[in-house]
Amino acid sequence: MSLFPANSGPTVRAVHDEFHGDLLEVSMGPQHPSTHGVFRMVVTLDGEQIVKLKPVFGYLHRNHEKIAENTSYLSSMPYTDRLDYLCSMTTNWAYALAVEKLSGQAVPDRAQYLRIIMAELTRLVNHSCLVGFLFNDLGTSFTPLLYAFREREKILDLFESLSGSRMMCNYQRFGGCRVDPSPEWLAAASALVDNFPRFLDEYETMLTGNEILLARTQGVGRLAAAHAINAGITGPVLRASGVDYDLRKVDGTGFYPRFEFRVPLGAHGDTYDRYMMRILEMRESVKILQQAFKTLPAGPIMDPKAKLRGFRPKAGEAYGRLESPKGELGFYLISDGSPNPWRYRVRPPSLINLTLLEEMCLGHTIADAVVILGSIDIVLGEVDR
Amino acid sequence: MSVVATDSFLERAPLLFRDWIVGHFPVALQWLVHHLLTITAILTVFGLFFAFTTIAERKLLARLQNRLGPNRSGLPWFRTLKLWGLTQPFADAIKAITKEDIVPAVADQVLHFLAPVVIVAFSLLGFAVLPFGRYLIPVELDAAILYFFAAGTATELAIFMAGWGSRNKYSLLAAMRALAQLISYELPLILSVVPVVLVTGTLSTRDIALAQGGWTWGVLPHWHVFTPWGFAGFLIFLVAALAESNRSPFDLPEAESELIAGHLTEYSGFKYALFFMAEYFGLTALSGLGITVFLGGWQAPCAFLEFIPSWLWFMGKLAGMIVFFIWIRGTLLRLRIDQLTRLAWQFLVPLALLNLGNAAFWALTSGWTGPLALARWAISAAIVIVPFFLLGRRLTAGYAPRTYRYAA
Amino acid sequence: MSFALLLIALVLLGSAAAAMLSRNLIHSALLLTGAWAGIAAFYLWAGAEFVAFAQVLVYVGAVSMVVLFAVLLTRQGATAAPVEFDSYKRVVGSIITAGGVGGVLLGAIFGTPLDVPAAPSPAALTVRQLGLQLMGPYAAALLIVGVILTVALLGAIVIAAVDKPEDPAP
Amino acid sequence: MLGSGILKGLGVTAKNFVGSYHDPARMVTQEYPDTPAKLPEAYRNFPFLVTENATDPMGTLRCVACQICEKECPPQCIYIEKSKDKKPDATGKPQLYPAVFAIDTAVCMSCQLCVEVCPFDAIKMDHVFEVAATNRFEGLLLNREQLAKPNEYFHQIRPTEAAEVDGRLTAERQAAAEKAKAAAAAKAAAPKPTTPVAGVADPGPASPRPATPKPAEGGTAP
Amino acid sequence: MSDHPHAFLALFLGVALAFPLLMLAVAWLWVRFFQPAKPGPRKNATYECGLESTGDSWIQFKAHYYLYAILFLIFDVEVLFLLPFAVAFTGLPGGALLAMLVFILLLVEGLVWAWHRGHLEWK
Amino acid sequence: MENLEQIRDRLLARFPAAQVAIVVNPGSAAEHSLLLDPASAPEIARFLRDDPMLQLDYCSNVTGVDWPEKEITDIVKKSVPDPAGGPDKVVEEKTKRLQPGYLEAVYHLYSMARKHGSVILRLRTGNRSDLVTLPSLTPVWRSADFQEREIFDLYGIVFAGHPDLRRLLMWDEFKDHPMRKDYVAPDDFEWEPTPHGDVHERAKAHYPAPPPAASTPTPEAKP
Amino acid sequence: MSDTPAPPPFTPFPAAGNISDAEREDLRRHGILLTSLEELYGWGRSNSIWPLQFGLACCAIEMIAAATARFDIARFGAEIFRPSPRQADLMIVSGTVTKKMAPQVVRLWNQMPEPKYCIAMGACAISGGPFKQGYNVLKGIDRFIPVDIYIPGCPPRPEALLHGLTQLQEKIRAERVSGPQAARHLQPDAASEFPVPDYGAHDLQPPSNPALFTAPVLPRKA
Amino acid sequence: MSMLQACLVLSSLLFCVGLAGALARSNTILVLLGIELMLNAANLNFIAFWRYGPHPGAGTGVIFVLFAIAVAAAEAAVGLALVIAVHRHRKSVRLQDANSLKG
Ligand code: SF4
Ligand code: SF4
Ligand code: SF4
Repeated sequence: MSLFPANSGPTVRAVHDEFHGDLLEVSMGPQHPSTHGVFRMVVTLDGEQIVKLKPVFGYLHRNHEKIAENTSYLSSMPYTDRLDYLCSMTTNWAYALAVEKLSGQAVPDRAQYLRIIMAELTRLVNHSCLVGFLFNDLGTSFTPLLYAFREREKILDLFESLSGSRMMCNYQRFGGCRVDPSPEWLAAASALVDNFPRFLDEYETMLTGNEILLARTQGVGRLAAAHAINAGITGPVLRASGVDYDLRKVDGTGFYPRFEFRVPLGAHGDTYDRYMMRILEMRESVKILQQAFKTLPAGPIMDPKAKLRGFRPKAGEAYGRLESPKGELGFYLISDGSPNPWRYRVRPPSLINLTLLEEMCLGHTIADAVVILGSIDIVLGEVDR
Repeated sequence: MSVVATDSFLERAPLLFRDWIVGHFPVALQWLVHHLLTITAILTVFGLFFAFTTIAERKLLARLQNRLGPNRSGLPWFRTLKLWGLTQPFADAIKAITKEDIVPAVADQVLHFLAPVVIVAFSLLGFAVLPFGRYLIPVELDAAILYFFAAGTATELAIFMAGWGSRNKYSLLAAMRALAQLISYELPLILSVVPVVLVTGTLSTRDIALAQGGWTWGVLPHWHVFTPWGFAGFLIFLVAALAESNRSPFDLPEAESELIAGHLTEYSGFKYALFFMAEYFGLTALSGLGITVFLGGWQAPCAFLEFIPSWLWFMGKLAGMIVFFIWIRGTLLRLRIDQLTRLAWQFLVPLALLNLGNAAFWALTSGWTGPLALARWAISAAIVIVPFFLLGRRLTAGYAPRTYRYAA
Repeated sequence: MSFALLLIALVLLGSAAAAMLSRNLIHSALLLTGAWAGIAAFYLWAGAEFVAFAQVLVYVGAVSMVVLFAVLLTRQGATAAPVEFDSYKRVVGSIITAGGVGGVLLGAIFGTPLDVPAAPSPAALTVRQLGLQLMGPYAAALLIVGVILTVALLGAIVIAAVDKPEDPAP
Repeated sequence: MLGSGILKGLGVTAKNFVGSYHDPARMVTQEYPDTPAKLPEAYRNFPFLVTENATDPMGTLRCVACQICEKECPPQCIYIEKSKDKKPDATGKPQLYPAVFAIDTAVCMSCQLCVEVCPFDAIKMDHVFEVAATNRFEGLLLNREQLAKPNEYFHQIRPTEAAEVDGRLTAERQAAAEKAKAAAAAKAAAPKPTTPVAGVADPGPASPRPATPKPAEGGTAP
Repeated sequence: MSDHPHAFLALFLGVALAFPLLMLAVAWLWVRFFQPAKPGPRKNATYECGLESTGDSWIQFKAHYYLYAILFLIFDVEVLFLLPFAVAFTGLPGGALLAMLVFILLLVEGLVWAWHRGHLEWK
Repeated sequence: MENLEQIRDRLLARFPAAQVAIVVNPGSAAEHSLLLDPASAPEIARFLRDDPMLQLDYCSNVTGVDWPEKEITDIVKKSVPDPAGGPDKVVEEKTKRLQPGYLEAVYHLYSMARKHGSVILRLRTGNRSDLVTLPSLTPVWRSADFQEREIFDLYGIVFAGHPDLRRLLMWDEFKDHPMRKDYVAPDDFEWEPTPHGDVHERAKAHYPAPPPAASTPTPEAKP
Repeated sequence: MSDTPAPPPFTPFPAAGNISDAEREDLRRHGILLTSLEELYGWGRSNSIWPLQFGLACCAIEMIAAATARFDIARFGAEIFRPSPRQADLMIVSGTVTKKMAPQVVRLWNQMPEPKYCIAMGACAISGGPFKQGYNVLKGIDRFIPVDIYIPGCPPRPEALLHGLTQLQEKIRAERVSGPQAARHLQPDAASEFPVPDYGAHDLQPPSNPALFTAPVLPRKA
Repeated sequence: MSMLQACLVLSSLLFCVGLAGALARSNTILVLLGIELMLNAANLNFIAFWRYGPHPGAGTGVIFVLFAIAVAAAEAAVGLALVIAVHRHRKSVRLQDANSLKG
């Protein structure tokens, strides 16, 4: 019963154009429930509609790069945990990857597998948390977030019993991994991974078809592929716009080419696609993990030539990058042959993914801005470093 | 309030108790005492009900989220006694009442002060006409339903006063949202009740509750919700009631993730608690109306359960409604303001108007029996369902779950 | 009973006068809402239950909203500066005029011999009776009101919203 | 149909609600102060210093004040001053010992690097996490006495690692002893007992919260 | 007053107003006797996510809200006539029903028109 | 993908006025880079982005590097005629010279369309004090937006042509460029119980020398 | 020390659990009525601590985790994280306070109504933690606002936060309503708002609030 | 003074307040509100006469008031819409400025 389908469009627009009041400039953040930390957006509103949005950074700028340039390569490893504090395993790995590239170290097979296992577990943690936070921004009373954290706790338990810490694993080393998981650990992890799709199914039953979710996210915050590429956006946000670019496939990082998995792609580049990318990637991660547990080889986990202390790569530079859950996480290192890196730079996916935030939010309402920000998945430790 | 002798003692116990107390006063004052006692009873019962609603909400929400919820508050002097955390609201009350009160320097001091008072006062007023039991109705009005809605209108003003008076950007945005939301949903709320008025031919809550007495075969109560038009009306009523009391998924004015605490951003101490209280009072009163109008009021669901006093039935249904609202809150996400108003004007209002016609049809065909009764049911159901589908399709046009492709 | 009337009158006149005097338009509007509520109280006191609630519903609930929106949309609430009275002369003049009219009215009230019944007529007008009368003898008026309302709706929206020549009025 | 997604969602939450009463997988709350936290063996919070002997913690610290951990600690929260003299360690060999060993737990990032780099297995990660304090200056800077914990405690909290460490240490010591014996056999004229000497310098248990460090162990005044 | 049927409502309103005021009075007494209020320019500054609030929030608002208010007002009045009609429905003659139908349709036409023109859309 | 030499040659052929040099990376990663002169950098960047063979549409990483002035000791071997008339003596002559410092911006380019990379661009400023302007590549790759702002903030390179060049991380009133190697952090070591190195030196300023009578000047000393 | 009954001499962290029952007993020797009032007052407030919804960095995630199903801070009645400081009782400074953020934190603290409490959660909030060497990192939030409980750790486990919360509850319960020992917020001359530092050219102006923060004298070798 | 007279006095006082307001204030909204008040004052009379008047008709007064409310509401809607329209053109709500509005 489409009442007057033809009518809408220009006349209606013209009517509404008359209705501009004063513009209201509101600062959202740094203390705001939905800016995922101490991010700040200065939003100019016309009614509820956003006509301008300026992000303000630096409220969590804790000088990671400067500190790293003043300490040894090894000492920076625990700092990378705190970079993207939801995914310490992948930041560890990305850093180890860059250092290994710099020094030309080899990594034993088992360690390569373990790295992939940890990275994919981290992806599960990150994506489930992100989805939970996204729903918080959408106005649920924490329920999806708490379900997500319930699953996260299980994975964190694994991390903790392996590496000693829930969040700050400090697990990778240059040339391998720190601890070798016991068979019991592997069994527990494998069982958890096998159970994970059940959680995903329940989650999707609960939310994916929800009409309010569809209405709130579909068509909101569209991002065109060409713009996304030009703005350097990576990770699920980019793939939601339909660009096939996953470093696990493109670079073939580590042993990823040995695994069978697919890269989901969105078509609309809107918030819903970004949400679904996460869900689908989690399902693919589960597949990778299942393969990894089946084929995990025995062997050492550290390159025997690697040394812990007194590590001095020869002069040169290297850029190592990894498909972290948030996008391309890169480390750019310049060594001058001393124990400390001369230049230590993190290429933060979260920061660069925010480049087009304003363009994505313009014309939407303040409620959408919050959701769009949530769907980009930032973590302030990485944005501001 | 006439007392019929055939009823059980329990049914009349509150009245007898009140009359017994009233009897101790001089005749000239008896009317006053009579009224005051009623009012005190309402305030006490619903004050406590509010307190336990908050703890119930926190605990049930917690259970919904696989956790325990508040369970350690206990009592001040017996620290080992935890009492399952049931004393939590009183701890909150003590905290709130001793908390410093901050009024922003630039705020409109008068409005900022008046808003919580007004909102509590007017959210209480609705209780005056709710029939809590067969004989427990604070005041019988001929136009009780109209009174109920009229009493609720001032809450909109209070929210506006709070938002505007705070002179905070978030509060202001919230105030405008609140106004738009409340005026949009007031209409479907009233319109959803009109069919019942039409069928029962009265605006008196007592008569409406009475009209739902009786059972088919002793188990199927004649509640309005069990008719097609009544069911549709009840659904509209539920949605509109949620929106009118600013509950999730319609909690836009105090949308935490967007507007901090909305119009409450600048309220601290007990004034904040008053708003909180008003929200629950409003919700409870609306639930009470919903029960009266659609869920048979104080009527028992089956004939053999009638021995339970009617006011217990009412309170039980009230608790059930509250639990339902908590459940909703624990599950759903928030609408956006444009979707919110669209839902009201382009879905609920037309449906409610159609439902009015449906009820008229129902009232006109009350004589149909036998197979005709079935036809009556079918037609009435069709009048509800077909527009529901069509309007719903229109509302969700363009939104659908998607399938995704994978990179080669 | 007259005590109640006195109370109502005080509240009513007080808030109405304050509304007219207030320099803050938002306060004015809210005070006026109070006055309308006072009028409703008067109706209630007089036994016109339905009208009283109708007054609250329409005035407190809806007209006040329209007024508030109008105030906000015309930037009246926006300025911290209070709304100034125009000129002293004008105020005095208007008070004199109003006083004159009031005097005339009062004179008429007290001058007219009214056939006052000893007791008020029993207020036995139920909503049902009201409805029957409304739909019966006053059905034509009802329809006229319906037309007025519809026209007002269209008109108000057209006036407030439509301002473009290319947007034809229906 | 409009509403079906919402109903499904309500169904899931209802399932969780009901499940929270009978299904342990859906009621995951651990009532912390009543049931203590379950800590895995690998859990690390702050470091402690291993002593061989519970009765004389200060005399038998494994730490030889080599200051490697101090150098490697990323946030530099370890402060060590070497002793001027040497004390016999658990195996009786005279060793330097830390005259001052302080860890600022207000800074420590629990990274475990100090543990990894310590060549003497002298520093290990503790499980204690209930360390909230009301005074930052008094409560959180741990000195040598507060850090020292006996090997038995280490065995308690991380049995596997402790056993492995002990095994390694005994092997080393045996090797050392063998070597010493060989040396002794070669140089028959120099008999030297290698029995452990316990509690040489500082008898008496260390108080958990000494007002001032004992003069004997204090650093030297400049 | 005692015999007035609506005395209860007046009393109820009075008590309902007194109830929050009483609570606030208790809170005020606590402040008065135990806990000195400590206002200050920084504490009583407007909150804006931890920043200093700039610009006034009392601004002119977007006019679209007004259309909702008008719609609401008109339909509120409609409801006013709808209620007595609904109450009396069962006893009404056919002509009255027709009159009412016309009345409702008139207003529905307004709604449809507003819908058609896009005024029911929030923008 | 072409190798770096081919790219350079193509660039030089296409932009005769440009100066393009290859900077060799001696490390094991062997990621060599192209050093561009600032004047022609935007054109070259645009060419690299749009060239159908390269299609470097994705600028991943933009970073600054500080190279402070360095003392370089050149050792020149000279044969000096022996005044005594013997054979020429080879003398090592050490000349110290100051290599002027400069700031550098490094761009890591990839192609999403062709899935290859990386090509690394370097731009260098004239010195570290006044000639710190480089052309902004944000108009070419939007992803450089925040990153160039960050470099401006932390290194002080001014990117000409950047649409919105403000400090990114530090507050606007901040005067320094903290990632430069010669930056000295503000001195706030009032309470530094476990200081090391230069922190120790600076912390000392906040702590009085222990009174001579103090017998236990340890960090554990309680206040 | 939760899972292992370690012998008392080895218990470090002297400040943990600092309010003893004896002290509490001592506190109630002044009048039955006042005591009852105090008890009620303390009970009410200690069971209704609403934190400010405010996270700074990694520790904030553990703070959120403390509110999730496994740990469930709701059991203490403290799950109502209020986004507006006007309704909050407790500010959990969870994470690194940068100099850019410090004025905002102080402003938020100022805007909270009394009685208000502050927990510094994690190494960063206490002292700058691992990032204390950074130029933009504030070395402890107690330079600008008074901190009641310090919870070291990086990040502290959620249980550690719960432990800190119980410590805070104890502290609140022990507060007196009147007399010279009255709680801070009840004393008429105790400050309730603190100066907000300005952004300077090189550092915050002033870098700390001297009225609040005086580091103890720490004698050092010259 | 009989009840009826008291009511009538109240109503005329209210009328005067509205009139004074409408005349004294130059703000169009306030003028409209004053008129609104005067309308209400008239309604008071209807009710008063219905209740205490000499010829208590069967609900005529009440029904009249209902109609009056409806008309007043319509008036308010249109009037305020006009104010808004004028404001959009003249950026003013002063009555004098509205005088020049043509068409
Ligand atoms: S703990 Fe280990 S590394 Fe540190 S000083 Fe002692 S022996 Fe050396
Ligand atoms: S755990 Fe890390 S931060 Fe802590 S003392 Fe050891 S090395 Fe330092
Ligand atoms: S203390 Fe550690 S975990 Fe907490 S904010 Fe600081 S770095 Fe992150």
